Amino acid sequence: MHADPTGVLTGTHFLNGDQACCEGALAGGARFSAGYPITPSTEIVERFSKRIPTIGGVFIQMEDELAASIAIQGAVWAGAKAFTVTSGPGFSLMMEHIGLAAMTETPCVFVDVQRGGPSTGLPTLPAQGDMMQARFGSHGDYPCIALCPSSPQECFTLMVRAMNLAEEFRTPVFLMMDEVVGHMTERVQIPPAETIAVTPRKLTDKAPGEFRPYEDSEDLVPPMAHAGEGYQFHVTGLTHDERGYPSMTPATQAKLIRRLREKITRGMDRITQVEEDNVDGAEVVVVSYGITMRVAQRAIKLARAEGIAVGGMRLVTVWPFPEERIHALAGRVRALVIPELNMGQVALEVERCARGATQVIPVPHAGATVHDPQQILDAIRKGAGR
Amino acid sequence: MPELASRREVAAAPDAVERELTEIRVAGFGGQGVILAAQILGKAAAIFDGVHATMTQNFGPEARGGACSAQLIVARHPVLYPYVTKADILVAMSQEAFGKFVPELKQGGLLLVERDLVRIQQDLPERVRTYGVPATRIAEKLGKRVVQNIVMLGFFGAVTEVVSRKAMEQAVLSSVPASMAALNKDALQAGYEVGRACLESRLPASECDQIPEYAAWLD
Amino acid sequence: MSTAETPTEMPLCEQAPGENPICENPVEQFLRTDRMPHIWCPGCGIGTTVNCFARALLKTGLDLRKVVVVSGIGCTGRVAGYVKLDSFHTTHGRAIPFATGLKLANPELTVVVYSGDGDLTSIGGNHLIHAARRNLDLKVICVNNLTYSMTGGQAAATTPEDSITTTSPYGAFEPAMNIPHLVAAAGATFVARWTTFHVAQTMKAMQRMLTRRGFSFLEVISPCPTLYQRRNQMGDGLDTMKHYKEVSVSNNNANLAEIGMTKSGQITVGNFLEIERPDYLEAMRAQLRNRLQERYIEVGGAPCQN
Amino acid sequence: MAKGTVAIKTERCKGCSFCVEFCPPKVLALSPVYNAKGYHPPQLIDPDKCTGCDLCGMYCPDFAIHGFRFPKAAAEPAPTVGAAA
Repeated sequence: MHADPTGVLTGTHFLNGDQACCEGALAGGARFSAGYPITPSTEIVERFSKRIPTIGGVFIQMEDELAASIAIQGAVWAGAKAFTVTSGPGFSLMMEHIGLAAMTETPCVFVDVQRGGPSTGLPTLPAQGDMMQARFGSHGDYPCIALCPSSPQECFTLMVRAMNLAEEFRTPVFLMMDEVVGHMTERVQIPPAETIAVTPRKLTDKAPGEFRPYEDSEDLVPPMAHAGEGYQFHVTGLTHDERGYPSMTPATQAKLIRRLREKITRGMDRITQVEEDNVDGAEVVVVSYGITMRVAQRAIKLARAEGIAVGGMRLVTVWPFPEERIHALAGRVRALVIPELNMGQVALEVERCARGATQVIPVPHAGATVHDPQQILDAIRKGAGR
Repeated sequence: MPELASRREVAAAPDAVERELTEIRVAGFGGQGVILAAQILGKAAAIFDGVHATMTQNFGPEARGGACSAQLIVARHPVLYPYVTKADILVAMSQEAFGKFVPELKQGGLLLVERDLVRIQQDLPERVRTYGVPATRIAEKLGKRVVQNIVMLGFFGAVTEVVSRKAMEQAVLSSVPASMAALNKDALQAGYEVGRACLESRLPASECDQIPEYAAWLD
Repeated sequence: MSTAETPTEMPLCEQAPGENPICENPVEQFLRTDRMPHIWCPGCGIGTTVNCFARALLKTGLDLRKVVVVSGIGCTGRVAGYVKLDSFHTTHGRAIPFATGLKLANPELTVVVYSGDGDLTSIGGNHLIHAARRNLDLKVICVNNLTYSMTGGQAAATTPEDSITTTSPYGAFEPAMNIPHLVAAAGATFVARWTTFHVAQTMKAMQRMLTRRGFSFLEVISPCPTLYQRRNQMGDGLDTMKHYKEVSVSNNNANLAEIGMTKSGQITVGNFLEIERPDYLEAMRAQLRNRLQERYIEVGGAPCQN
Repeated sequence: MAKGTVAIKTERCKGCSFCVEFCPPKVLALSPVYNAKGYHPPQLIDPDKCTGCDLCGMYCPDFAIHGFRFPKAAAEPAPTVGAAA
């Protein structure tokens, strides 16, 4: 299925990441968004609120992020594709509903334009400190999918992809932007609608009465139904059986939680997106994501000019973590260098996956700006033993 | 396509590997249209000239009163590092912006100022060339003070080679409401004319007042 | 069947009610009977309100495929799980914003929010206020048992002064929230309060809410014999029902500022308020059509699907 | 002559007595027998007086009882039901 041309602003534009993200949402089929203003994410819904009435859909500004993050889920069950956007403190407030979406298998997208924290932190300045919050922020054990764009162009393409992955796996998907990417303006090419693939919602073809909302299916992603169609189904955040009824037994919990995890694990090949640059034969590989990988590329060039064989690996999907790729890489290099705008979050994952096979050198940064490429260069030199 | 960075010497390592880019800072105070100017400039480069441009703006309380600025990197290749490290060009629309950003201007760089609002009271980095334009005055004479940023863009277009004239015009017209097209076109034209006259006269900025095309706007 | 057959009629129903259609309780069709008996305690009033709700639905003749129930968390939050309608048991306090998304994405739906006092007025208080302000077309039924029951009977925003609860062991001293007054002030266009004793009035109020448009709010005062009445030596569920009968005063014109609940004083009940003003969707459509003219694509009956 | 009667799902009953207490003609009483959960469900003690008004059904929190009228009687004007405050 391809995108509905009504929502696709085909052409070449000069947009910031936030604006491009909004266009991605529209191209991906989003016709509902609920939001609460917070810097630096606000431009996404500002644009959506302007665009959506002429496309056919609804934007509502809610009273807080808790409301926004669950209103979109109501809209999903009513038949719309929906997303919300936020930043730092708002992301914290949305955590409970990320768990609800995971538990009820509600396809929706959460965009977090990361800013410096903790707390109010740096409203207008960048960080990548929410990576672990995206992964583990809501209580309970659930998997998630998180994508990290590093340009406005990618804010568009990855937002479309996020909307699609949400539908394919019936799970909340995160677009983990950062303030730099969100506020950076660049050329964004939006292709014609017919070339943009859009994943339709997986709906049941069963008759009311035969429909079991959470039944096992081959890919572990049960087809859903929308309210108002006569299925009279029940959805609950409680642990539930195949009928969707609360069933708080060890067996039901084990079955449900395992399936939620397994559906993502099984889909790893379709979810994982990693970009490699001269990784073969590299002594050192820089592993990073988002804006930091762009900055790191400058350091990589500088290191190559010094004769160091450096490769780069950009994690476009950070969650689920490309565990095997990192593990395989770790066995072939002298060091992995992990710059990120936090004190070492994804570096922990890299370290875990390297399983001691190589040296892991984090390049932490507290945020408020991006790395000085020199810091990354120094780490590369260290990894190469220079 | 104009030759980028043609005016500049190749900077010293470590950033020599990426020298095919131009780093521009546009700064002023809130209400001068500084961000829009940078946006239009970036659009001219990225959309109409087909090179790469990355624009970032400084947000926050300072954007509502004091110094407000935008950064633009124009390059032949995709821009990696999004911020100005050493500005090739500083466009200063206010005294405060000038004071704040002149230290990041590189040696041999280009300084464009709002002639009536910026007084160059401090030492500039070596070999910096300065050009001034009475952008606000010209805009007022054209009828609306708000087009001061467009006048500055015209001036910028004339004294630098970052974007083509055609791209600049397309970028301006695609960024302003249709009802304001004529005024913006005039503002851009005026800026270009003053800039070209200034450049062709080969006079130092402080003596540009003597040029008839320039002086015409000052009385 | 004739009256002459009466003597055989009743035992038949008692033994096998399913075999004779006339013996079928009319509310059965609204219930997920495969989940019965429900979890509510003996003498709890929540089931009584559901009974009224089912009968109200029956009387309205609404297409049940288009009626959705959304609940939050708590004892009343379990209502969503027992009604045989599209039903959503969401998070604590957030039934209203979930319902907001449902309603706006598919305006054809009749969206009922059915939850408790703790859920709707405390943790979800902000959403209650804003949905009322927006005059969003939601039918909100708040069963108020004056305490947090599901968690074991703690003090709530609605607990009357001097009441003993597990977190006010020496008696509550915060004034109880006057919910009808709050929602009326916030902009609700229908506000009523009844008790579980007033089954016919409760049912009628529900019927009215289901058939009108705009933010409609019904508070039903209900016993929690296990946790509230017992700790306050107020007897069991039946005693509480008798108490309601005794102390309730029906006054549709009551001054809402003066109807706050006390531990054993008068309970003012009534259909306090019904006014007309454009609901959220009407206001949204009018505004957008006015500004955008023919460029506006109205979100109508059909869900905003892609 | 009874105008109606009640049907009881005894296993759903939790013995709250609402039906007994608020039955207008007072035709119900709790039965001495226990259901599986140990509650005393109601029984019809005065069937002739039952009007089938279903007030018991409306009060019942457990959907365990409901009243109904016999078809012939249903054609007659229904008595006013409901509890007044």
